[in-house]
Amino acid sequence: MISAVISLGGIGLGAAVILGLAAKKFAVEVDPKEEAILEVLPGANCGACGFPGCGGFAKAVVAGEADPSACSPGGSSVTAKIAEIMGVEAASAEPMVAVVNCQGDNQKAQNKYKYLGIQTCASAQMLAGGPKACPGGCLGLGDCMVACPFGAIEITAEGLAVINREKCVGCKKCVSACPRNVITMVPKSATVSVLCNSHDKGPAVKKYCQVGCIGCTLCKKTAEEVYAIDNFLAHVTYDTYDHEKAKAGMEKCPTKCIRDFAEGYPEGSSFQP
Amino acid sequence: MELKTFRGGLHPPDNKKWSDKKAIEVCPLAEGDELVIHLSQHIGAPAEACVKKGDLVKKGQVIGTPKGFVSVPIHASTSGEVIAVEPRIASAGTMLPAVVIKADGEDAWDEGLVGGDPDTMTPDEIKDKIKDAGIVGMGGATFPTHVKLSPPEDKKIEYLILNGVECEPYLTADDRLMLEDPESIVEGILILKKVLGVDKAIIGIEANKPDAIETMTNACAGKGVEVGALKVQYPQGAEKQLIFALTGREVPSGGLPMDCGVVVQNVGTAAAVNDAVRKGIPLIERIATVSGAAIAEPKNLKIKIGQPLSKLVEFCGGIKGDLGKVIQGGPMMGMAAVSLDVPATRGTSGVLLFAEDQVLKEPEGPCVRCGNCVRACPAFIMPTEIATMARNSMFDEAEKLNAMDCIECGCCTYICPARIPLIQSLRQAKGAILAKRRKV
Amino acid sequence: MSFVTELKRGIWTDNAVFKLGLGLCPALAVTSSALNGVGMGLAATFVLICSNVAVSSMRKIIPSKVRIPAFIVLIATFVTVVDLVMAGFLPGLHKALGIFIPLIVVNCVILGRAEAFASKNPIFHSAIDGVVMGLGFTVALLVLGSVREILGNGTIFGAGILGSSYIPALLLILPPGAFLAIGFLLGGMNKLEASKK
Amino acid sequence: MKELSRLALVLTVITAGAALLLAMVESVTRDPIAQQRRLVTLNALKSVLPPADNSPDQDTVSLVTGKDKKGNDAETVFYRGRQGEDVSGIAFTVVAPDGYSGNISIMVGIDPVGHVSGIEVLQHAETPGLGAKVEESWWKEQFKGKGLDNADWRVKKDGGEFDQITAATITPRAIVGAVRRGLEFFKAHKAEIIGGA
Amino acid sequence: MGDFFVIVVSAILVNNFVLARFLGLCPFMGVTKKVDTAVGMGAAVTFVMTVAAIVTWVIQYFILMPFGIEYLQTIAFILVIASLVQLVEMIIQKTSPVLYQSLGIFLPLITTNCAVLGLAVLNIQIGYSFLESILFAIAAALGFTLAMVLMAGIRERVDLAPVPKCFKGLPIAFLTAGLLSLAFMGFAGLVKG
Amino acid sequence: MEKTLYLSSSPHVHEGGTTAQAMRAVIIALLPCVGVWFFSFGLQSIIVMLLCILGCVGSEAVCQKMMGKPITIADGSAAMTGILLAFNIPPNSAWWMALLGGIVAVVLGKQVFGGLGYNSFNPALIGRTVLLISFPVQMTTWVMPRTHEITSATPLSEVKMAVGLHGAIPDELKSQLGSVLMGGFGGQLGVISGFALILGGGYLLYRKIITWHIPASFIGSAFVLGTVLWLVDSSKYPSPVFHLFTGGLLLGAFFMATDWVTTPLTPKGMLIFGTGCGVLTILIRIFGGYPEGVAFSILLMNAATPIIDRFTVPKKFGLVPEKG
Ligand SMILES: Cc1cc2nc3c(=O)[nH]c(=O)nc-3n(C[C@H](O)[C@H](O)[C@H](O)COP(=O)(O)O)c2cc1C
Ligand SMILES: Cc1cc2nc3c(=O)[nH]c(=O)nc-3n(C[C@H](O)[C@H](O)[C@H](O)COP(=O)(O)O)c2cc1C
Ligand SMILES: Cc1cc2nc3c(=O)[nH]c(=O)nc-3n(C[C@H](O)[C@H](O)[C@H](O)COP(=O)(O)O)c2cc1C
Ligand SMILES: Cc1cc2nc3c(=O)[nH]c(=O)nc-3n(C[C@H](O)[C@H](O)[C@H](O)CO)c2cc1C
Ligand code: SF4
Ligand code: SF4
Ligand code: SF4
Ligand code: SF4
Ligand code: FES
Repeated sequence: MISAVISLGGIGLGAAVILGLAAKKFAVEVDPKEEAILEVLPGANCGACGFPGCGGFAKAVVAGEADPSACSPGGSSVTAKIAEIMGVEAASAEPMVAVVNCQGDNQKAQNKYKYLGIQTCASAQMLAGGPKACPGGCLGLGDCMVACPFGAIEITAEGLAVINREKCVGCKKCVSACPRNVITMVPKSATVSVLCNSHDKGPAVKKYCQVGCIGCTLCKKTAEEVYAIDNFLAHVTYDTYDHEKAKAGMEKCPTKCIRDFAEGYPEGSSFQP
Repeated sequence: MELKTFRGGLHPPDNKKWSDKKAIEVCPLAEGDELVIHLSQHIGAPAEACVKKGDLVKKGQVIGTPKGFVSVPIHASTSGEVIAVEPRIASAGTMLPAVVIKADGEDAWDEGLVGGDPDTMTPDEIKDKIKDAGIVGMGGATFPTHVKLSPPEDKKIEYLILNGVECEPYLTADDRLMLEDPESIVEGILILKKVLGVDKAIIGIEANKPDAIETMTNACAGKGVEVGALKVQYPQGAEKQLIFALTGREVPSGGLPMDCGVVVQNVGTAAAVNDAVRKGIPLIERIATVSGAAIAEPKNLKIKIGQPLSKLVEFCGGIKGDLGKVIQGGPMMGMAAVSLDVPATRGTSGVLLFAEDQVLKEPEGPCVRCGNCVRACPAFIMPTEIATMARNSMFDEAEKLNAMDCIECGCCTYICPARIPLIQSLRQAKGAILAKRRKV
Repeated sequence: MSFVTELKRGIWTDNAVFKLGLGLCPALAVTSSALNGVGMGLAATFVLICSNVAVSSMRKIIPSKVRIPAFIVLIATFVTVVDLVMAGFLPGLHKALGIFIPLIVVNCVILGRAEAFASKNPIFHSAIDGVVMGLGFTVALLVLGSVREILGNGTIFGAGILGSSYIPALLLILPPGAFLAIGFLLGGMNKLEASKK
Repeated sequence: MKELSRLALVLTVITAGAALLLAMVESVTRDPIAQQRRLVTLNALKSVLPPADNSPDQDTVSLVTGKDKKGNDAETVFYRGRQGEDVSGIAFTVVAPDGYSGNISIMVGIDPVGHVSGIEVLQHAETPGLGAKVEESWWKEQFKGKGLDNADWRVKKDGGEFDQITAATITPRAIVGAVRRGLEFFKAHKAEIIGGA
Repeated sequence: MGDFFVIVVSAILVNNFVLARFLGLCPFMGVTKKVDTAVGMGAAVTFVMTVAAIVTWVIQYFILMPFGIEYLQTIAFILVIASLVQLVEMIIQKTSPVLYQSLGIFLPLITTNCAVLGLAVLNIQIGYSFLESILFAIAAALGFTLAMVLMAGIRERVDLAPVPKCFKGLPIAFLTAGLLSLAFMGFAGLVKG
Repeated sequence: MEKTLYLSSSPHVHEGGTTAQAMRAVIIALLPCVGVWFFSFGLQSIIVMLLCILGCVGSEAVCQKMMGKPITIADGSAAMTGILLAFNIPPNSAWWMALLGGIVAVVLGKQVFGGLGYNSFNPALIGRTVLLISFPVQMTTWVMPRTHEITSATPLSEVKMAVGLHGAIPDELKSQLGSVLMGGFGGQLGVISGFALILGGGYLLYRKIITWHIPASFIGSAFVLGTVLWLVDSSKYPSPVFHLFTGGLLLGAFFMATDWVTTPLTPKGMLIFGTGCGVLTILIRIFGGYPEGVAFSILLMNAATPIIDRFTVPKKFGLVPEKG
């Protein structure tokens, strides 16, 4: 019994001394954030996150290369703590959602050619600027849907992307995925939007789309505080948003390209307000 | 005799018989015809319009001035009135700045155009003439020729190679030019040789054009220009492959022909250089093949830059049957056009009208890793792997797999049993990589 | 914190093997029979509870530089206890589990819980955590062991149930079978969960 | 320095404490484990030997039976079962080196005439469901009463009289061969084994 | 010589640590998403296993056996291995950042990898001599590396494949490992070991 | 209004082949073998084959339906997996084994990885190997060709057993081995099937569906290694010709090691792949626990394929070595 205690104690003592000395001698500067994250991680060094050990993961998180929720042993509580350390997104005052500024699905808008090739918006866009006759309209091949990590986007049977305002968390992934820049971020509470993205003049728009903005300025004339026209395209000025006024302007629109999402999603969508 | 060639590539049916016996005809221009002349018909900076609406211009008059060294002037293809200077639909399907001329039907030359005697001119004077005439490569890339002719001091050029390969199926424009006007080509070659100071010049021609080989051999006799017969193998005409086949030299990856002492010019370019230097004629016309199953009568035409494709089609008897696709250039590398309203440009080597049933509509399947694309690729890269990376936005990996070396010849896509548009992914990858490089 | 919700967490939502992919070596190595699975599961549960309690009670005095060695020593101690006791009183099981008993030491579940939970929580909570996580581990091993034993040997806990006309698929009790069984189990669970939603 | 000594102290105390605890557990389990080990041998002896009234594991003789891989002599322990003074049976372990995977060790019991009174497979790594079937008693039974004089020591497939196991002939072949070699050694050294003290 | 050959072939192919013995599965599942990482991990494992085999062999035969305290094997081994790994990591991190990037970052993962402890225990259980232990360690680590690299190669492809949703991630990794293990069964019986 | 045109990226012409056409061609190439199979083992063997095909095609359809993907059983790849699987299991297999094999092949070997083109291992061989390991007794019980007598003595297992027993191939067996070429053993068709396989392989080469690299390096390396061993000790190791015409070597070399999906992309990679297969086959046959090594060797090389592909990326055009 004595020998057991002495031997093992000896090994322990040796280990502690060597480690302690080594830690001093070989001390390395570490990013304090990294250290802090390492502190909250389970330290199981299991590799479940796909990084070489907790240290590797912590480094990757700080460098922004890792998804903070990738540590499975830690579970959600650890994720929350990491988020805290990283100071991720101090919740903004007004939650934003993404909107596809287009209603021109295959029924309502013309195509200038029939596209054959890789079925992604980015690929189609490479060929003569995409099959849609409208230079800004949604191509409906769903790059945004693939990009959305929260499954908030659907493509209707007639080829139009629609974003669910409840599921969307405002991460903007779709905005950068869309090659046509037809998705914009708007305050979630402002439910009225102009769903058109064509700066072409009225007659041109009329030729290729039944629901495009023709720049007639009726909305602006009705509710000057809420609408602005920029290069033949109307848009809502969200910093001065007023729901009633916006609705009033919307009523006046001859092509029905303004929509209140509180009343319903574009035609063909399965989403309910 | 073992014909020279390169490694990789393939041999699609050439379909040249529709037009290879047809002599070049001039596509007519009537009074009142509108010519849409784009200001960017070459690689490099677009020219700047120097005329305005209402101006009267003469044939050959400069209507766009070059901006920068890698740029060329643009000339009026006929005489008439400028009726608009505005964006018009271009062959790529997008709107680009253009000068629109309404022909007066007289087709009167600008008097100021004068030629010279290349024997008495210095190389720099010749180059100025070439630049002023707006000469760009006629092989498809429309790269300003005077730039190619000005290699940096430290690059010693040993060979001038003339590209008379015309490996694209259907196209017979270069073939006809070599048969009908060999003298201009040879004279042009001699001018180019003088400018570059080289004494070796080779014309590369595929073995499926025996007449052209014979004609050119006769025309070159005693002029210090060789003719090299080449195996019928697509893309024999791609410059890196052509250089390898004729000289055994490899252009370094990411480099230019001059990095291995070679300059490559299309035979049509040589003829245009001759006209420009000796007669002062700018590049306002070119030869193009109109062919395909949906055209009534395939022909080789001399066209004016700016003529809408519909005019060419009309002159060839119009559309036959059910038109499905219009291609500018050859079927392997050419671009599909959105409509017949787009104008011909300096790069229009052919217009192909494909019938509805010639359009490839087979849906793409998953890659079955047959390796056909890898074996066919003349750039020795792995198209399927790069395409997979590109589809998953892994562009760094694509770059490591040498995506930038793709010459966009289309062999991989032509041979893929799964019908994957590999080349589309490759272009996407190249675009993304270039964008990233520019940012860095 | 109700025990039932905790239990659900340990067995289903945060199951060490199925959900977190931890402690895989024993989970696959010893589950060629249901009995071995349960034996290993209980042994690990015991160690887990003890080590959670021990780590939790010493969490304030252990300096971070020797945190890992110290925890490992604690765990190893309990593992050795299990090893000795099992050798003394359950020789059959001891033989079947073989080298994987000492290897409980490095079972990521145990060290993981020690680090992630016990070193930050009071003793009682840590003990509960040990119980539920251990039970989850045991259940996982039991399921895996049963599937493999039934299909691969035609028996469950040694008793023949599929009848003599059943020709057991040996593959299931051989190494590849372990991987395939857990792969399909996980796939099935995911499918189940997805269809529930 | 202060931190270092704290580290050292904590870790030393923990390890020493662990050692102490384990030493105590070990002292408790030491006897049961030894007992179990002995029981394993005893049980095996009991099942292979004819009835005996002594403790065969205390009546042994060791003989050099071969060389180990380093060239040193390797000894085998021969256990003797007695009824009264007479040796009623001899048991010893033979090793079959040519199993399907690794060595198989078998305890063989022999009556004084040189006929097998029973065999027991002590250790093997054969495939469960295949080679491992040699542990089943129907297979072991067939050795009873067989000796060099009255049996053809080959499996049936090779022309002998021992049942093989379908699709796993290698294992039975190895065991039959090993037992035969044991019998041969016994025959050659019978006097020393039975007589020696 | 023959024995050595048997040890090597057995440890690399027939009784592959991961695919047949189920040792070191956590890193096998965790760190085989990219071939490069797998190679790095393999190199680190090889190093640690070799050193661990040496140290634990010495401890077993010069401390535990003489004092008759073999029952402390587990605890002594793991303590030594854990400290060793931590020590090596610190040294590499300080002295050679390059090596640390390619190898050192994998070290913490190895502490809690049962392959290393398993190896040490197996060495004693089988009764290998000092040299044999080292050889076994190297061979086992090479087998581990081989399995990891093959697995990573396949997983890089599988990651880009349209795997059914419910099999994405861990399940398909297991199935891949199962098929790999199935293929390795072909080596069964190649040597007895 | 003018007609809307089609637009696509170049090229606008295609060689004409499709994946389904290629699969059909492979099935055609297999027909002579199917004929020999039927001639030798009778109707039963064809029923087993149909069950394999049913298992494969049926489970492919079910999987695709469950995943909501388009059903592509018409492309013939699942049917081919079924045919090849049938050649890999005893022609007198129980109905459930044939069916199960087909299901395992397609579900585990292919569909869980995403279907055609995404599997890393040869599905038919996954089916065979899973069956072999699960049911070794049934899977090693073959019938004699033509007489349909039940036997477990395939030439390879016969040799393996004899060597295991006597340390050498006994003379009487050796003289019998001559009849291997005539197909005188259980489960073995001899040169007739060899001929049919070479015919089929030749057709695939002619149609350019496969290239010569894998079959040549596979057969070549097996032959060379077989010869070396035979020259070292012909009493223990059978002749290389024996190796070529027994077991699944030719079938494997022409039809299974050439599966596009699971083998390397580049010619260089294919040579490595084939050589690996040949060497492993002989090693497993002679030194391993299984009498037959073709299936395992191909699966093992399948596993190595991504790594081979990685290290045989072609040298891009224009990489001229810098002078000086
Ligand atoms: C950005 C750029 C710069 C070039 N610079 C030169 C040059 O300095 N000298 C030269 O001879 N060619 C130059 N070229 C032309 C190429 O050699 C080549 O002829 C042209 O890209 C067309 O080739 P292709 O039709 O095979 O693509 C350049 C091309 C590009 C795109
Ligand atoms: C795949 C491919 C095929 C080509 N085929 C031809 C051809 O047949 N004839 C030709 O003149 N240029 C062809 N080119 C263009 C040449 O590479 C090169 O740009 C041209 O010969 C340079 O001459 P230029 O500047 O006078 O046009 C091809 C390019 C590529 C990439
Ligand atoms: C996974 C697997 C494990 C095996 N294990 C054993 C075994 O434990 N014992 C054995 O004798 N043969 C084993 N074999 C060998 C084969 O079954 C071999 O065919 C057999 O030993 C010889 O065939 P036979 O018994 O029909 O003569 C195994 C085979 C497989 C597929
Ligand atoms: C030349 C060739 C060989 C093939 N060989 C096999 C084979 O051995 N096993 C198999 O299941 N499928 C085979 N297939 C069919 C198909 O490629 C295979 O099922 C894919 O692996 C499924 O993704 C083959 C296909 C071709 C074109
Ligand atoms: S990608 Fe982000 S911003 Fe776009 S819809 Fe999805 S959650 Fe909203
Ligand atoms: S919104 Fe943009 S990305 Fe989404 S389908 Fe439309 S074009 Fe494509
Ligand atoms: S040719 Fe097509 S199917 Fe074949 S490997 Fe290339 S991409 Fe894949
Ligand atoms: S990858 Fe590029 S260079 Fe290679 S075959 Fe395809 S298009 Fe041609
Ligand atoms: S349990 Fe073995 S490495 Fe995690």
